[in-house]
Amino acid sequence: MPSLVTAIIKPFKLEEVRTALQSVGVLGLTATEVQGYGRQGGKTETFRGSEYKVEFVPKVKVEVLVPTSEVDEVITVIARTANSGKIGDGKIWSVDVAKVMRIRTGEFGDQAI
Amino acid sequence: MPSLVTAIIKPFKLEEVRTALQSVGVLGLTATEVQGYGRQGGKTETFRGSEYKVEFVPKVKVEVLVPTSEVDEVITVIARTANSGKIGDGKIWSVDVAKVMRIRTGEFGDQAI
Amino acid sequence: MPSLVTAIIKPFKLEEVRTALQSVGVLGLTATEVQGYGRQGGKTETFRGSEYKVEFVPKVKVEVLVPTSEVDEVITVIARTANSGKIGDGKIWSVDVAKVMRIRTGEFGDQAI
Amino acid sequence: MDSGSLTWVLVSAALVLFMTPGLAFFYGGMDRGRNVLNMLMMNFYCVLIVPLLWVIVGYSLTQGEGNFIGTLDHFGLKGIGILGEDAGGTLATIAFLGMFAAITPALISGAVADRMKFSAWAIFVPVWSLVVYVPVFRWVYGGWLGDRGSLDFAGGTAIHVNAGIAALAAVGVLGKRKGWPEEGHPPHSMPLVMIGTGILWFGWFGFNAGSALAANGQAVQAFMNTFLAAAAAGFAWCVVERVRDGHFTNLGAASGIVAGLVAITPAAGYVSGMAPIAIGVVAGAICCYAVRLKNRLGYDDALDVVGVHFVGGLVGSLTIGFFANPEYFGADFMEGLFYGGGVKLLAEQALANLAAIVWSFAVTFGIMILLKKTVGVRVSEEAEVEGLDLSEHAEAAYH
Amino acid sequence: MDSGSLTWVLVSAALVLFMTPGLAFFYGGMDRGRNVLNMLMMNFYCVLIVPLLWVIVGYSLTQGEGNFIGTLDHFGLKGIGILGEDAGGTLATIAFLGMFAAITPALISGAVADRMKFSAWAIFVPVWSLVVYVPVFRWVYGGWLGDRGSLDFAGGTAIHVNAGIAALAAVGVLGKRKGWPEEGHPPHSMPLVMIGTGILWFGWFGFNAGSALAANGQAVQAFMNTFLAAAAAGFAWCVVERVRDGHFTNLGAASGIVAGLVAITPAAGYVSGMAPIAIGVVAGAICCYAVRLKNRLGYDDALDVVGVHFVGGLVGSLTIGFFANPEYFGADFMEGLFYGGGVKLLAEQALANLAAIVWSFAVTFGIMILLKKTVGVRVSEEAEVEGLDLSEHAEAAYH
Amino acid sequence: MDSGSLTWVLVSAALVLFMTPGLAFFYGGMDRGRNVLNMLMMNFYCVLIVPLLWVIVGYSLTQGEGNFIGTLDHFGLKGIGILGEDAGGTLATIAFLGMFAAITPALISGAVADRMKFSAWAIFVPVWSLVVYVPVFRWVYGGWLGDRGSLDFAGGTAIHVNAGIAALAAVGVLGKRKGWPEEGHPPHSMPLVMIGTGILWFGWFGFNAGSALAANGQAVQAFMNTFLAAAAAGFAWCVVERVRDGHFTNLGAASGIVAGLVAITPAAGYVSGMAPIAIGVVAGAICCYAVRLKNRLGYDDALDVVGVHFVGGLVGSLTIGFFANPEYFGADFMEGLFYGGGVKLLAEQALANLAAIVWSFAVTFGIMILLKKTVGVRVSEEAEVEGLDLSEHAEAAYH
Ligand SMILES: Nc1ncnc2c1ncn2[C@@H]1O[C@H](COP(=O)(O)OP(=O)(O)O)[C@@H](O)[C@H]1O
Ligand SMILES: Nc1ncnc2c1ncn2[C@@H]1O[C@H](COP(=O)(O)OP(=O)(O)O)[C@@H](O)[C@H]1O
Ligand SMILES: Nc1ncnc2c1ncn2[C@@H]1O[C@H](COP(=O)(O)OP(=O)(O)O)[C@@H](O)[C@H]1O
Repeated sequence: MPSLVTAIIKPFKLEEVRTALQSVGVLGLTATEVQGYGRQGGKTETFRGSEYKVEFVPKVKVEVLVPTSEVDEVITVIARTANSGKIGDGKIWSVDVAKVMRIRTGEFGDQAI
Repeated sequence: MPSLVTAIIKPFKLEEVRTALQSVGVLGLTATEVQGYGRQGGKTETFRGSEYKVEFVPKVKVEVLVPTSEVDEVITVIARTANSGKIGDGKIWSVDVAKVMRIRTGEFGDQAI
Repeated sequence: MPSLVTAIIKPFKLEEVRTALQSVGVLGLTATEVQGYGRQGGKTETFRGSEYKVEFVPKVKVEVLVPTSEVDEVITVIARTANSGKIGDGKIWSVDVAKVMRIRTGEFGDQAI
Repeated sequence: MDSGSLTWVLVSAALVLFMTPGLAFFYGGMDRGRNVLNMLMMNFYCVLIVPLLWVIVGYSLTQGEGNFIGTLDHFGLKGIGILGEDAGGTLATIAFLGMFAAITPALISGAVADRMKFSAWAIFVPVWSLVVYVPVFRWVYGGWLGDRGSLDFAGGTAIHVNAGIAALAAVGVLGKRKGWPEEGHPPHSMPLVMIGTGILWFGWFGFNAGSALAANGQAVQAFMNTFLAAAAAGFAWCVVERVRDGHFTNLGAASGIVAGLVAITPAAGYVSGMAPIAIGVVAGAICCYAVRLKNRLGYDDALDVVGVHFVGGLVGSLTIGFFANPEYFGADFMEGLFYGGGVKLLAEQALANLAAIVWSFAVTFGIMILLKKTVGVRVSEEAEVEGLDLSEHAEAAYH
Repeated sequence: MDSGSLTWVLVSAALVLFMTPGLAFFYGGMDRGRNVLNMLMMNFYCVLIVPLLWVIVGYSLTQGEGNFIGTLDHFGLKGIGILGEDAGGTLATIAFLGMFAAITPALISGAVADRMKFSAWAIFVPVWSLVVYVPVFRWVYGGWLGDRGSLDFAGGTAIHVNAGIAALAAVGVLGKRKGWPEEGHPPHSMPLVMIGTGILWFGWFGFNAGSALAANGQAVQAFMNTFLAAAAAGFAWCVVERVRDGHFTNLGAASGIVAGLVAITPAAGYVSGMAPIAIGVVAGAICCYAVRLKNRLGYDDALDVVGVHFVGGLVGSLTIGFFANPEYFGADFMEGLFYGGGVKLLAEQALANLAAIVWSFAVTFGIMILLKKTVGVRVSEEAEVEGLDLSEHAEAAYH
Repeated sequence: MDSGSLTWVLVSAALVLFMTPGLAFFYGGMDRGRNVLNMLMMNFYCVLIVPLLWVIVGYSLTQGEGNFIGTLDHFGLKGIGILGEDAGGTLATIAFLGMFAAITPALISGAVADRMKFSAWAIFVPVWSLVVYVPVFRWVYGGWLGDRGSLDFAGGTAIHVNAGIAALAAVGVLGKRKGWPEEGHPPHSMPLVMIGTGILWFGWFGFNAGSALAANGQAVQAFMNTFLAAAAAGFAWCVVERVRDGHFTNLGAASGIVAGLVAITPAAGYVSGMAPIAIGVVAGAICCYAVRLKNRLGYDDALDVVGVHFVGGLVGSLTIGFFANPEYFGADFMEGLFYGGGVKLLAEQALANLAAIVWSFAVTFGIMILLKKTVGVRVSEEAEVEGLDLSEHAEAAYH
């Protein structure tokens, strides 16, 4: 049974995370530009002298399907690479997946990843 | 065990939802611009006199990790704030999460949220 | 109990997939522009004579809430329509959903879809 | 007109035509992405309808006898040819002035952004042009205000003060945008704003220096003044922001440049030396504070037409009373205070602007009330939320 | 050439140079985001290769004796100096005309958008310039068509009809885009379209009024006509859309403006008074319907080169037969129908366009067939889906 | 100055003013989306502060006696009027040259992109203008280098070589961007780059042909040369890329056009016939390779100011030694090698550039070191990662 590991990370860490995952044998992933709100707080922009608070900061969401047995390793790898020690580094979570299929071949399960 | 609550809402409701969640103690969330297709139907644009139907309408997806015990409250809060009573207000769903980790500290579980 | 079916597909297949799902009675879905990394490999751009590899290729993520009983049908329909037989056609997976609610009406469960 | 001057007037006219798209981008970039096309359309619409109105009837009404309004002698350009010694000089001037007529109502669009019904705007523009712009233009150029001795080189009173105060009247009737002022309305594309700014500055050389209607020393001086006042005002606005808010901003630079251009408009052909720098610095600093008035006073002038065009135009027009330098015109106009002329010119400047303000505000208010009672001036709340591009024009800016 | 006229020709030449980028943005904004760079490149390419061709051989072939083609007497600008009384007037004119030569093939790019191999385009442009543009230009200006008395002030027949019909021939060989017409192809950036529109209108003053090749009354009249026809056509297009489809649209305004500019191009120096407004209204309304022909007839003219340039150019050229006003030129050219001239001029206009249409269509079709059989004219289906920016240019427009 | 020439100088000045925004978009589009406003601001800032500096003291320091620096006789434009026979010709020229002064430091911004503190830039610009630009300008025009016989029509040495080598000195002190060169820095908006390119080419006609300071044959020749060299260089760059890398690219076309414009700048008024094509081809091909030097030599010249402006300017300036054609100027300047003039002119060209290079590099390096030791020249690493738009200007380009 595969799992889906999702991580919210800082955008400039994406390249590093991708490379690190690749080096532990992860062959694919999907990334999405998202907006994060959290302890990190937003940023302040000015507009003709009026300040306004932008509550959301840009983040990237990384989604990786992995065999459940590898979830811990993948989480560790992401955590290590995405960590800058500063507030706003993000979260990682995993969810059990009921079914996975590769569209091209119709394969199911861990083979499909 | 935490859960992941996901909501598809109308974009202009995001700010209200964020504030409402904040007021019930939700400290973080992740928002994504998405395109929704549903009962609401799309919109019609014109282009040199030819009309074409744009099936998708802009929506925002809100994802919140919460302790499972708080799922119902969070759903209620989102539903209340995002409701405009009009078609297209969106959906909320929750999923059980196997593991959660905060990248910065390495904490797991409800503390990581 | 509903499930959430997620598919990563090639962008130009979105319209076809939407229509196919509609024809089997799926009334709504949510689409997101994402960046995919996988076996397909990236593309090479040039910039004043220097080549650089863009590892990610544009994909679309389709998310559909369906009654669990229809998961297999929906997966089959998506797979059939999104298949071009070429590398990079993408993945489909499903996850069990704990709760679903329609914001407008407050309905829960399969009715909410 | 000799061929050099003819070329100058034609080039200037083309430059001023280019300013309306420039203004559209300046405003449109500041707008949100779901309203940008409505903004562009409000501006482009002006340059479609007003030129026709201008050559058919508007120009004629600014000419001939009459202290308050001209005649219909040149209805449909009757009697205007290109032959003879004039060699088309008059026709060239009419084209040049037609560009001014087109951009003036366009200035107002920045105030009513994000909520005005396009059908109301489509009626507002021609009506306003005829009953506000044309008479005020006449008063200032060849009518009772000009005759009394007030000065307005390229349209400080006739254009910027006029449109700026009309903008205030219009938003008075229209009301605030949903969510204003709590919600921020950040510019959806600052590069588009800066494209507009570049075009505006470029075009404004035609606007001001072209108003000499000849390639002569006065045109050169107006050119130099346009250059220096814009730079000085942009710099001043940036410095105020840096000191007050901590940053040099692009929007500050752009706003300051425009404020300086507005302020030098009435004065461009009457001042010299370092005066344009002084005018620019004053205008830049004052407008940088003036754009905040709306928050204090509670009128929703979306893109600061009042703070930049009304205030900037007024500042510029009044500074003529100090800096006017008769050297440039022959002795038949009054000196400014700093050139020994006393307060007479300053008083005339004040009077001219006052007259324009009263007329423009009152009549604009009246037009808007009439529109409100008939076609309605405001889009539905739903349309406002969804964005006017889609609801009013069935278009989307980006795909 | 006197210094005023020299300045006017140089300024006009610069304005026309600016039009090719303007056209690129007008088209590029209408294109989808994955093909926009291919569109820009097709346009910019014209302004890289054609100027070289023009000064080396093209210009010369439009000059000298010869009803159908000129000579090689001025090969490599031989014999063209800047000294003497002419003071560079001829060289300035050659530069001015070089800008026209560059933009003409660029017009065609809008039709073949989204699917043409860039290598084929790279060959098409110089070949087409030499075997289609240069001869037709010669016929119209100084060759057999012009000699018979037909009129084309700034290139209605020689440029717009010529390129417009060539576009039809080109897409005839090229075929439809995958998914056309079922799939909509919405403009990826309307602000970019409007930037292009603004630049085009601005530049077109040089195109038309510069074609007087002097700063004189005819230039002024051409300028005014360019102003009014564009406004009138933009307005007419918008009104048709409002009545027919329910909205004023930006793309309608932009398309109407361009249609009006195209239509007034041949007529600009021959008509006067309110005639440009009439021409604009007619062209705007007709083109607004003409762009729908492709759906009915099934040719995939992606960005409506046929509907706007061919139809607009033809309409404008034929209206000369009605509105031509000999007052503007001396008596050595024919009057239009409305000025008592009978149908003679109209017949000549029809003949001139017919000749251009036949030659341009046939030869363009031939070139495209040859290209198809050799390098191929169409990108792979995969490349079409992925977008031409990446497949043809290894670039992406936005990051 | 006669009215035709006056018009030409004014139009040219407006065109050059427009180039600074053009440059801002050219650079800004190439930058990433989180640094684009910083880039625009660096450019717009130049056109706010330098004009004031120029009329107050800069212009004066380029005039009068003095081989190395002028005098303060015209401090604050003292003694410059618009009356008399000159009719404002001098004042027009001062405005025209003020545009040059503004754009020169702006060129440097492309090199220091993405990492320079804006406060350091705000000081750098006026200081550099006074201690580098003004003296070098003086040497070349009316000072010791010009007196020896070297030629620089519109600022190849004084502007492009000068700013280009200063850029190298500046990045020498500033250091590389985080992640350079491993990380690619793709242009965030190629359409913005092409908008900049279009504006630059358009404006450059004023830059080069306006430098004749009259509407005469030399202006026409400079105009034609500007047209042809840009086309030829753009074409050459594209061909090199096609052959070497496999594709025609938009960025290649744009870069080539700019390289050609840079190269023809010093030569525009001294060469003729097919020479501009030769100069363009050489410059386009050489610069296409020169932009790769930075990777080999390890200096992070972000947007290739060295490879395009320094190398292009140098190539153009040296080609004068071959192609200079005295026909254009009267006999009081030297012939190029190909016109029988021997290597004398070439040697003078080399010397002039060497002098400019040494002075500019050394003084710029000194200024940067001083800035580094005082206000600091580099933003924090965090700010660099987050983007300078937000950290330096509290603005975001797109919402
Ligand atoms: N409860 C949550 N649910 C979903 N996403 C969250 C949640 N809390 C934080 N995030 C995401 O993680 C990012 C970082 O969180 P933040 O609280 O700022 O810092 P940290 O992760 O260091 O505690 C946020 O920008 C947001 O995208
Ligand atoms: N079955 C579904 N799966 C996933 N998302 C859905 C589904 N149905 C609707 N949505 C999302 O919810 C949004 C609103 O749904 P819609 O059917 O238009 O209105 P309502 O929620 O009021 O019934 C859609 O735009 C889409 O994003
Ligand atoms: N392990 C994975 N986890 C998440 N998404 C994946 C994974 N592998 C592939 N994908 C997504 O599926 C897309 C297609 O995968 P790819 O390996 O290129 O081809 P194929 O699906 O044909 O094997 C990728 O671009 C990526 O978006």
